[in-house]
Amino acid sequence: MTSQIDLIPGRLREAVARDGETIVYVARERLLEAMTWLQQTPGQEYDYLVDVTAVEYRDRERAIEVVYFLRSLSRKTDLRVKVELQASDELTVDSVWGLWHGADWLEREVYDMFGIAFRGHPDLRRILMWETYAEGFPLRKDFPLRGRFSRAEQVRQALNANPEAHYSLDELSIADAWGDIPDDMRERLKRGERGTVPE
Amino acid sequence: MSTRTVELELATPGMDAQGQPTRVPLTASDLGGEHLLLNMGPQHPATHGVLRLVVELDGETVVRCIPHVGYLHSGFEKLGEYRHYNQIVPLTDRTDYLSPMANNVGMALAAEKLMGIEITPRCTVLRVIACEMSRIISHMVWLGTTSIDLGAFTPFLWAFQERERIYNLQEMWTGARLTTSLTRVGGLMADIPDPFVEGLRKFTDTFPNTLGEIDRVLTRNAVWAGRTQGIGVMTPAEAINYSLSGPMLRASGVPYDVRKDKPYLGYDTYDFDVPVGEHGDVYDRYLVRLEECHQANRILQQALARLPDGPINVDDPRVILPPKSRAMSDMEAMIFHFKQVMEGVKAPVGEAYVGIENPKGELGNYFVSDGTAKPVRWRIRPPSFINLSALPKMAEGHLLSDLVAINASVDIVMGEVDR
Amino acid sequence: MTEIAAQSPNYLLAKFQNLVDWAVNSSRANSLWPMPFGTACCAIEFMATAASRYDFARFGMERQAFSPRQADVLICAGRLPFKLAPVIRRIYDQMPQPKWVISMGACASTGGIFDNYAMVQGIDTIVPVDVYVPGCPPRPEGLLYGVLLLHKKIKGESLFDAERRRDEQPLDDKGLRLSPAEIDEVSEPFGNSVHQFRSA
Amino acid sequence: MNYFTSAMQPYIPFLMLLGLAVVAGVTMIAGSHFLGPRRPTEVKDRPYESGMPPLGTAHERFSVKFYLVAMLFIVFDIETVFLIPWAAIYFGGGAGAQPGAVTMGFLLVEMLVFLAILFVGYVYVWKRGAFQWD
Repeated sequence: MTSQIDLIPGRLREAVARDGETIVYVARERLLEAMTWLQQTPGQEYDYLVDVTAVEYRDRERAIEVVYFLRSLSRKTDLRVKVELQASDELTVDSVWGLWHGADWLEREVYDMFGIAFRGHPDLRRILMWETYAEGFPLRKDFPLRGRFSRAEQVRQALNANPEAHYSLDELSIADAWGDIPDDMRERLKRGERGTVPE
Repeated sequence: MSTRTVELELATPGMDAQGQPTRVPLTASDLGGEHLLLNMGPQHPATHGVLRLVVELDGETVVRCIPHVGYLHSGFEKLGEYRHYNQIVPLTDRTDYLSPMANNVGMALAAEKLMGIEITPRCTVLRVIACEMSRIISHMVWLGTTSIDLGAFTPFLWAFQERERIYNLQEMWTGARLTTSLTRVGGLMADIPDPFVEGLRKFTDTFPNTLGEIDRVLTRNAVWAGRTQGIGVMTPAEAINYSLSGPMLRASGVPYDVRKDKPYLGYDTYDFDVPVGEHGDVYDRYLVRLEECHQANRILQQALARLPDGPINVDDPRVILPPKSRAMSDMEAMIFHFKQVMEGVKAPVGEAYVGIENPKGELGNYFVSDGTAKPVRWRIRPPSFINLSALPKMAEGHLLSDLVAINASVDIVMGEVDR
Repeated sequence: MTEIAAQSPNYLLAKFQNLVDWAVNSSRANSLWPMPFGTACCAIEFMATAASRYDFARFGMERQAFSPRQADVLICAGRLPFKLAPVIRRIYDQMPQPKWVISMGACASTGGIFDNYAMVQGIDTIVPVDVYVPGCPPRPEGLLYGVLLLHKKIKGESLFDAERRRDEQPLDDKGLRLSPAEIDEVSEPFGNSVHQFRSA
Repeated sequence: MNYFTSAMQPYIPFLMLLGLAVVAGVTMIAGSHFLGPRRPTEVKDRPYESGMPPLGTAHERFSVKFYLVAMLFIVFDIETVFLIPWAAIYFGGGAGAQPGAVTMGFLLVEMLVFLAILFVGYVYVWKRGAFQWD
């Protein structure tokens, strides 16, 4: 079936991983087109998205890769699609949420851990760290293992966040519609101080 | 009655490309009561760990369910980049702590595929035994806690009694009840002691009795069926689109099992069948998991029957520590011993992904290596995390007590969801 | 006669105080309602301790209180990330006095193997802890031994001695329980686990 | 006629039990109210919502069907309460009543009429669909 690979729109090159899977590198601009083609053309039918993740290498010039693991349940074959993003320019990719709803949380986690924004994602927020996390993106290689702030500062930030920092803007709008938001919280939200920790 | 609009000029994250609030809040009808925003929060007996569900309730009906995860995020993948391959094994059994041995096996298989190592036949069968034992104890915890959630306390004590018997076997084998750290790259930490085979055989003979009792108490129980049938339904197309895996996928009627479709550890040579549901509701997930316990028991009996003799570790000194006696006497063994302890096992440049059939679903381990002894990236494909992302779709429209049943049926373990 | 007798002038008053202390303390110790703040692997061992084989109901903990209003002892079973720190602090504040805290497991007591950006390095930087139970996870017998130690500690308290009475310990004005220097010093990696920070 | 042999005789043990119950209840509540340590803090008075700061109050208007179910329960529960003393007399062979004042047949018909009236109400409520929950 590899002969089909070069029909993928936006295909740059392909390789074979150590576990025998074929890897296809796709241009960033044509990713959504390639993914739609892979999911919907009769010969491909990659209807199952196994995983979405990102890889950053230790030497900085190598590009950050966003890796999509696809699987066709009917044909029982796997395919790994990679998009290379240079760390220098803007880290954004099209979201595949429209094709596979399973990508919703996976892309939010990649955004949370690597800072790669997914255009067209319905609700791109941090998912593992709290929404107003200020130390950066943990899985980047320049992020120290024990975090950027001192331990005391991390404890202080965690213990003294504003009550509305625990809620997403969706929930705040719901609570606001039913008139449940207290006035002091409303003032802070107006000033946009959701994430700031009072001294 | 105030129609629900966003009066605050709130920041944009909740907006989509066109600037519209993506999940447009509903318009409240006049007769209905006010909606209540409730936290089924991190500390809640029915959320199976520190999951937080912010639920918008109209009376008792769940109008919107917004899950918040990350309350147990422990940075496993970041830690993995600072550890040798054999040092990552203790990390793995703390991700999904309900089936620790299966995680150890999953990670070891991925590392061995990355390094191109063939393991010995005895080690293969022992790893199958470890995986199936983990499946049984994971389903037993699920059965116990879910029956407590829906009001039946006795199955919890029966299930935990069976778990204690498997804990005895795990403790006999690895010295730990829960944090087993069983595998090493290229083999296992230790061979099974003599009373292990006899203990496991006695377990597999008497385990179906407990399953039969639980089946008799729950399956045709009017309360249990009433609370679980037709609740949280996922159609096959939705299950595939939401990337569900494991019992969640099979209960919706998609007969996909990693052990059958992409066999590993010689699973294609075992005779077992894969239970598949039709309705995809909470009741079918219960039936699928119960049947899986029976099948796991069958596999254990077949594995015990074919357990070959021979070494458990591959005899490549660059990967497996030479025995202590030779390391002290023979110069070459000492050098290998020293290099392995100080520098760890080096992996060639490249990447490898192996997915195994974990009790929760397809657990994938993805290693990217740049030739050093510490991986560049260790990605765990978390089945519970992805299964949980379908919870809002399943829960909205049901009652609050059904949300408890649905959340229990997804069988999440927060260590794996939050990694 | 404990040292309280030496302080109070009147012999009979001392005997009465001892009697009241003994009655109150032993009743409190033998009916501790645990608030199982179970987060991770230790929660599974906590459940095994609650199940029929190890059964901590024998020590008076029959009824688990899932709301802080009826809880006596907060058992933090499992690691505590920073995202969960405000939750445990709030639950501890909302428990009525007298209340105690058992930190079950190495991760709750010291951050354990998770010396990274996401983990609180020991819950004593968040809430005052009475008994630390070592182990990863501690065996059910270990947790039971921790509970017995707590019983001994409770029996040593006194209603009439201001210093040994249970009073609220709110956060200080900077919003911390300990001074920043103390928290940094407590959270430092100890022993030779420092070389784990080389990434290649 | 001293007090103990008067008509009150059968009620004395009941009154003693009632008194004991009231005394026990009051002492426990008053004891914990006066002896218990009270250390209110600002966070402790806030409602407990699984460890999260709550948003909004729980005193919301909720739909009418909850009141409806409560009313129906009370009606049919009181019905069974009335059955109990009747059953004691009926199955005790008319022991409590004065001899000759009432025949067993009359007792039975009396209760059947009572049940029939309530059954009419039950059918009406059922057909109006008040038992339909959602």
